[in-house]
Amino acid sequence: MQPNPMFTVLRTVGAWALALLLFFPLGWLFLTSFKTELQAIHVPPLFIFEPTMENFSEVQRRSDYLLYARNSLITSVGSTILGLLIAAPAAYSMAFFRTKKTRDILMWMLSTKMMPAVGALVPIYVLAQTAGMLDSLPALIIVFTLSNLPIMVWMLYTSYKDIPNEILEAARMDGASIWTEFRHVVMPLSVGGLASCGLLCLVLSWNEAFWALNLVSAKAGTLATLISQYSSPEGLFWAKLSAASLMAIAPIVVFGWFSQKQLVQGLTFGAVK
Amino acid sequence: ATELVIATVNNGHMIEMQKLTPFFEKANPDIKLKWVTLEEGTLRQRVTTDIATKGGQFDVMTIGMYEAPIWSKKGWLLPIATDAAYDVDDLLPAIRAGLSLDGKLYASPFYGESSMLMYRKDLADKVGFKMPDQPTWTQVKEFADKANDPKGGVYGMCLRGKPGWGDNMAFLSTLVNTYGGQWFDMKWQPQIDTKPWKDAINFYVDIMKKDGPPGASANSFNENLALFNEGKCAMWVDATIAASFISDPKQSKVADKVAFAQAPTAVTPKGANWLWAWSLAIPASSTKVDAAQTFIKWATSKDYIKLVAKETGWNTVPTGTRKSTYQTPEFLKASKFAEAEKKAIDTANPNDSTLPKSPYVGVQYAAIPEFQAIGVAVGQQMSAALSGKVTVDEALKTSQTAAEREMKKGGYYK
Amino acid sequence: MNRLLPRTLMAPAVLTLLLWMIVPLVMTLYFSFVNYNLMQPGEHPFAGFENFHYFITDPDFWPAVGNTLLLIGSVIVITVIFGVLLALLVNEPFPGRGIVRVLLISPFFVMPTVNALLWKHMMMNPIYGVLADVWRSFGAEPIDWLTDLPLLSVIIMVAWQWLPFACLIFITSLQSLDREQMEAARMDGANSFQRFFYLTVPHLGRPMAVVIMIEMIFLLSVFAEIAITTNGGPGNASTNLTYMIFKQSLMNFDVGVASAGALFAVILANIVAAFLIRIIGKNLD
Amino acid sequence: MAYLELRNIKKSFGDAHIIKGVNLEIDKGEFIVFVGPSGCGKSTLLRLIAGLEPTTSGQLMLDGKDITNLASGKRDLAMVFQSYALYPHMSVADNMSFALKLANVPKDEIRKKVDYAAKQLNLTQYLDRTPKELSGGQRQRVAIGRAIVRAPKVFLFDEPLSNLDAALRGNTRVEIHKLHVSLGATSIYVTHDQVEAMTLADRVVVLKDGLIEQVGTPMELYDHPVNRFVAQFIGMPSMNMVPASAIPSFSSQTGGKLPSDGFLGVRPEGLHVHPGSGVGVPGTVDLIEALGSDTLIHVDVQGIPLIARQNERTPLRVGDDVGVELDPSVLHLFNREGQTVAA
Amino acid sequence: MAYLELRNIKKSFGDAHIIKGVNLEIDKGEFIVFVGPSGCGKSTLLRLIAGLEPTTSGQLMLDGKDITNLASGKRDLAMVFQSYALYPHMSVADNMSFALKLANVPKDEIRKKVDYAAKQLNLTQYLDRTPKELSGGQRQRVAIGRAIVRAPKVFLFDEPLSNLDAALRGNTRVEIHKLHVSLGATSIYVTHDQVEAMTLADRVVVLKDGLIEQVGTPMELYDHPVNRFVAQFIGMPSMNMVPASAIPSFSSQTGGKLPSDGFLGVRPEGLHVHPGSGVGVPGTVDLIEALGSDTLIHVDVQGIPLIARQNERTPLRVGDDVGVELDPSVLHLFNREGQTVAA
Ligand SMILES: Nc1ncnc2c1ncn2[C@@H]1O[C@H](COP(=O)(O)OP(=O)(O)OP(=O)(O)O)[C@@H](O)[C@H]1O
Ligand SMILES: Nc1ncnc2c1ncn2[C@@H]1O[C@H](COP(=O)(O)OP(=O)(O)OP(=O)(O)O)[C@@H](O)[C@H]1O
Ligand SMILES: [Mg+2]
Ligand SMILES: [Mg+2]
Repeated sequence: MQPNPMFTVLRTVGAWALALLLFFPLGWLFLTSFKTELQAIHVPPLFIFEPTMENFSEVQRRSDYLLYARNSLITSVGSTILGLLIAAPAAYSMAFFRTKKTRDILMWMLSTKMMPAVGALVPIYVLAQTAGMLDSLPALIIVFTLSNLPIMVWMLYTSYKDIPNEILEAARMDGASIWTEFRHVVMPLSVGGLASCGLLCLVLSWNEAFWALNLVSAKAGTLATLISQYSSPEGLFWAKLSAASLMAIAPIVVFGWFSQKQLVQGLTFGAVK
Repeated sequence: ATELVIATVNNGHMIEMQKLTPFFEKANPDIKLKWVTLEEGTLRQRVTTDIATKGGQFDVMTIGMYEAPIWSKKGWLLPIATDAAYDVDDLLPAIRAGLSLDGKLYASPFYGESSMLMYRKDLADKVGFKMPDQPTWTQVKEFADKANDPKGGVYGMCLRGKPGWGDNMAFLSTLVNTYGGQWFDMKWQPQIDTKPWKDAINFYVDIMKKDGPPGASANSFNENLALFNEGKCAMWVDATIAASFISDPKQSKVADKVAFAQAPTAVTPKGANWLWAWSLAIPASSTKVDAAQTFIKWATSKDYIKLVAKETGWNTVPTGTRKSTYQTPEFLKASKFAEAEKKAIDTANPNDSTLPKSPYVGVQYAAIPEFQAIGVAVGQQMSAALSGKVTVDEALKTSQTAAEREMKKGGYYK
Repeated sequence: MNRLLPRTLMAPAVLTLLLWMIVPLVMTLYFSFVNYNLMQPGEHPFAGFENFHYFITDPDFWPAVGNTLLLIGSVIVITVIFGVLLALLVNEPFPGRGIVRVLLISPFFVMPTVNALLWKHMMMNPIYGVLADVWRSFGAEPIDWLTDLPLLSVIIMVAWQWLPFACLIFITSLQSLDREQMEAARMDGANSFQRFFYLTVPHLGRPMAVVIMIEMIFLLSVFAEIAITTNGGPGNASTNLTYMIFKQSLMNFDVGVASAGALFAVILANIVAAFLIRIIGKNLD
Repeated sequence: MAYLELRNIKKSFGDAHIIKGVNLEIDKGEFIVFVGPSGCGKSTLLRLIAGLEPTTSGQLMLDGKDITNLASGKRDLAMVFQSYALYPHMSVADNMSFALKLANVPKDEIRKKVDYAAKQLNLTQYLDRTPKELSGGQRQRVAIGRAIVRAPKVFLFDEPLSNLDAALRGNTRVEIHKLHVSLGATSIYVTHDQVEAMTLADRVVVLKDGLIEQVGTPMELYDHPVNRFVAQFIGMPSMNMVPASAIPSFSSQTGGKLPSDGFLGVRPEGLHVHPGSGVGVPGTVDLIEALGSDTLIHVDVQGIPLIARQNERTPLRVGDDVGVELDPSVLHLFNREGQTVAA
Repeated sequence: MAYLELRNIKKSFGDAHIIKGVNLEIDKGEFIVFVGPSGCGKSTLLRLIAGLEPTTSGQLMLDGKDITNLASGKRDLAMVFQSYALYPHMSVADNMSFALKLANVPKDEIRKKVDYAAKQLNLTQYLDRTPKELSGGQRQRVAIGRAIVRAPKVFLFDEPLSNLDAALRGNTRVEIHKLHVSLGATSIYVTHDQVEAMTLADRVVVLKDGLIEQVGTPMELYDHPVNRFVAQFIGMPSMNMVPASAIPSFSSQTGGKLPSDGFLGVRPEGLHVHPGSGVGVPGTVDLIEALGSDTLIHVDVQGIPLIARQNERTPLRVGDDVGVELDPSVLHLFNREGQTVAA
């Protein structure tokens, strides 16, 4: 392509402007979390002010942030690992032992994801209670895993399908058992897909709020439930809410920034041919 | 040690209590407190789901005056075992009545509130308006019209508009009450399409259209509080608890300019102001009853109030529960709204809040299980009417139908 | 290869998902035929089709169906169109491309709850929101977003969250666009617009299918954004099916009607799924 | 007894009968090449032998053992795939040693074998690279190396050179030949490249539609094709085929053995083109392809396009009138069904 | 005056000078073939002509007009890409008519042109298919058809046949030749296939490292290469190259013109192999490749590997002792720098 310098300038300006525009709400959240409550609702909105750490210390004083963060970490990592363990073999089997029903099964799996969680709340609540798993991390891990499973299977399936069949056949001729083949050939070849599938699952689990809010109370609360402590109490709360929100999303957003490349590479769902 | 899981709403007094946990745990070394603090709507969902499915996640629940009578009647709550030190007779009678069944207290009030009118003395002076101690809505409107100055960033009247039975319907119920209306007649027929409702809602929509802030149909307590604190409201009718916020200079730009009056009236003073108490209760399924009793007694005792006073000052104590609080000179000195608040609470009567006789308990709600659905549906319609999406008549008609549907579904009549 | 092996491998996923779907479904089915209000437990008299009747005749029902489809449709349209444009914009190198991409992708990592709170309070509030200030600075009357344009407001929030996702998929896909094809078109005399419409857009067919599919799945159950900002109102202007079911089950505590609603949602989901398989699924092999 | 024996092998995919009954005996050390038009089942047959597909019926015997139902990894065969199918995440050394590792061969023995193979294939300095750091030809050699280290009973090759460019293809072909000779290995090789088939094979198997048409040494097939199909398939450019009635003066040179509804086949080098119209059958030049060492002359003789090959340069130009002569000693006669008729 | 003229064309990518100054004049109707080793800049040069890359310096003249800075679409050239670069979502007909549609040619005229091209290329029955429903050879033809319908001033081909298999490559090559003749079009064709270059070209341009080594007709290049590079690059198998001092009895046959540190080049057909060690220089047979019509004999003569080509079958076998003789009339002499020395 002829790189017209004028064009590059336009592109640069446009892209930066749009990116800043789209990022603005988050930037604003960041700013607000350093304001006092009165500054937060100031009209017109304040861009320049003397920052205060008050909100963060208040959040830290009121809630055991580390406990929530730990729970978030455990549940999202746990459900990611569990999900990969279940999804990988299924996707492998779908990709390499295709039958006519494979696509139907895949679509059926995806359709289970379409049922609104609210509709199943009472049944699931009762089940969890019967199993004595209310307010426990395993319960959340299981629920997160199950609700992410369809997407994970699909993602892995598409990334496995990119592996040429001949390589597997070569392995088979080399005398590889199904496990060796999976462990030494399929897995290493799909690390990209596996990683980005894991990352996506991690993000989704981290941000899951409905089940986290409804199935746990004191011990297993995740950061998503932390927000509920700060949203609309009686009295001014915007700055504190911003601080709590920021603390809740910062780990995953920063994590997302760093793993962006990896995530993007596998986030194709077979869309790239 | 016994671990108590306590579900509370994320309001200031509760958060203060949470911070005072060490005092309780030091006094009761064998009890540990675990807090689950949730925003009001979520709390209600969680607590209801849990108690109804016997989930047993919570040992102590924070509930309101709406739930208390219904749940205690169902046997879902254990009575509070009061002792002499607790001095149950010290509780404000209206509050105590609302939380008791057959003379037994089923939930201990942690803090209570009514509603009242808050206004800007400076603006009233400016336009030459003299606020009576209990104004009528006509008077209030007159002041609102005069004070309204959107260009100058001041709106005549701030009222709740966000849909929800605990949001806009809490206020609107009192407005309907004072216009002589009610939710149900003695045959449990919804009365929403009657004249008092029409008058009340038309008045509400009129005044808000003319003198209200933009976005009023999304405003509830906090949004209005923010507006008022920013100096954007000349008047505001809402929970008495607001008084402590707007007169706190740390939060409010107009702390020194506010004044208080009783909730405005129209046809009748009956039910013009609501009554609410956030209370602590023990679900029947709890396995740690003794510890829970100990905790509740501590949290709602006179001593607790004194503890808060000692720790953070008398202007921050939970109010609206005990007569003794209002007899404490330090308290009266610290909060200039104490008197108005007590008067408002005293005049509210959940058992007799409407002009015609009603079969239900509750000022700003009807304490029947079906009410939540009705309140939510009607609230939606009222907020739609406020935003101009539908006319008042349509909104009321739809609401009436919705209410009839729910009542029919609830089996009140065929 | 014998057939046992693939089935064994698939079994955990299929069985757990089956359980995850069937058990609640059966319970939901049961609840939908009884009178079950959480506020009146204990007695569950058989209710026949009453719950379904109540759900469908609820005046909110049809608007909710309409809003659901409108929400899904517009978010998909917005994210696809702007996603493609953004992807095109950042596909070629320019100074700071890495940072721009990081900024663009950020909203995707934000919890829906935070997203909603953020927009409701800090962006769209008609008095002290940032948007109001922007409007005022142009001398215009600030828009009361959540009241006057409730559904649009929700659409904006949701689209903001999903735009990065669409954009990312398009970026990846653009990188696989055959360079020689583009050059062939250049030699055929196609200008940039013609190349875009005749080559780029058709090339993005597959990723579009993927984006539509995934967004459909997630948007069917948009809920936090509505519950936090508009409460489905004013009136029912921004109520979708999920929120309506939420209202029934967690605000009215009417499990019976909520279950009936959930079954409707399942039916809707399956209609959508069937539609997807027809139109899009084929595109995915 | 044959080393590898295919006994009436059949294979169907659903309703499609791809291999319709193949019998073949291969001796130890032989280099067998499968050729045939695209889709005739060459790869399928190879994959059946490899055990990558189960046979529908028939029997496979290797070294006296029935391997029909043995798992692929247990058959002691090695395959070189068209796309090489190298493990992209492993180094060259690991690629070559993978099978041995799986077979639990001791580490130092693996090393020895890999080193030996690498040396033979000139890969020693690349042992630590991954496949994507190699050129096409090097990858090819790794794929072969992977087969060699296993010292399998039979090597299978499926168009191993088709992804290489012409020059490299030529070199690698020669290398494979030398390797085969030096290892004395039994090999089956699928290709559709004439030259490869001719130069590499001990025996060529010509397949068509899932059946064997002819088996024989390259020169047997070249000189004595059993039918028209084989005759035209082997040799490049392919044999000129003239219907018996089309050019009577040609047909008359067959000594009457050509059936009147049959065909006369003559290889390009069996045709001689003379300038002017003095000698032979008159025709016109259609196209001249000068290849340096020899020249292809496309001539149109009474509407029949013929190709002649000669070893000298030609002064002819397109459109020239020429006379075409036949070398009667290398004629092939076919009946209507295409079967060869003894000349 | 030349139809297409390249005047001192240079091209750098950043610091990398890829095309280092190319001058070339192409006449109307000529078929020019670019050959050269991989990476020498053939494609780059073609892309410069096509306008797909801007030139760094130099001038391009087409039909008397300076097109150096003209947009690619306006140059009136058509290109056939190695990967065909067909528009995958358009039918064959749409692929072919795309350029005309963009140029607002009337519908029925487009139809006529497409139909004509399709008929010429035997594509009529596939006009409604999309590219992925076609075989490789058909796709190839569509790519050519796409170029034809535009009736461009110059056709550009970048290794158009390299993705086809051998047989198809042969056929398509002939078709392209005929097409070129029938259209009388000016063409530039990039390949690294010997045979294509030899048979198609009016003139061959040999490139190396971004510079032209030699331009000439195929036979000129074959018979009179200007240097060792061209000599070995043209011809298949390539010319045997013997250092002057390696086989004295060969060097002595050059009449003393061979510099003592130079090289003696002899094409495979210039070597004669005789059984036994009676005649010529003694050597041993390394490998025999019988191609049917001719035979390649790889011989080792005093450690130098030589390839001889002969038109007869050979009774020789690997390991046999032979005598190798030189045909003194076709020798090529090169000095130490590889420049040709007049024989
Ligand atoms: N798994 C399969 N399912 C159905 N049909 C198949 C399968 N594998 C191959 N075939 C069919 O079997 C026939 C022979 O295929 P095969 O790959 O053996 O041909 P081939 O001779 O190797 O051709 P080529 O020279 O093009 O590689 C083809 O018609 C092909 O479509
Ligand atoms: N866009 C580019 N940027 C940098 N270098 C390039 C670019 N395009 C080509 N080159 C370099 O220019 C040189 C010549 O490339 P070109 O594609 O012209 O070779 P070629 O002769 O066509 O080779 P081949 O026969 O392999 O196709 C190569 O070294 C290549 O790496
Ligand atoms: Mg094949
Ligand atoms: Mg090239």
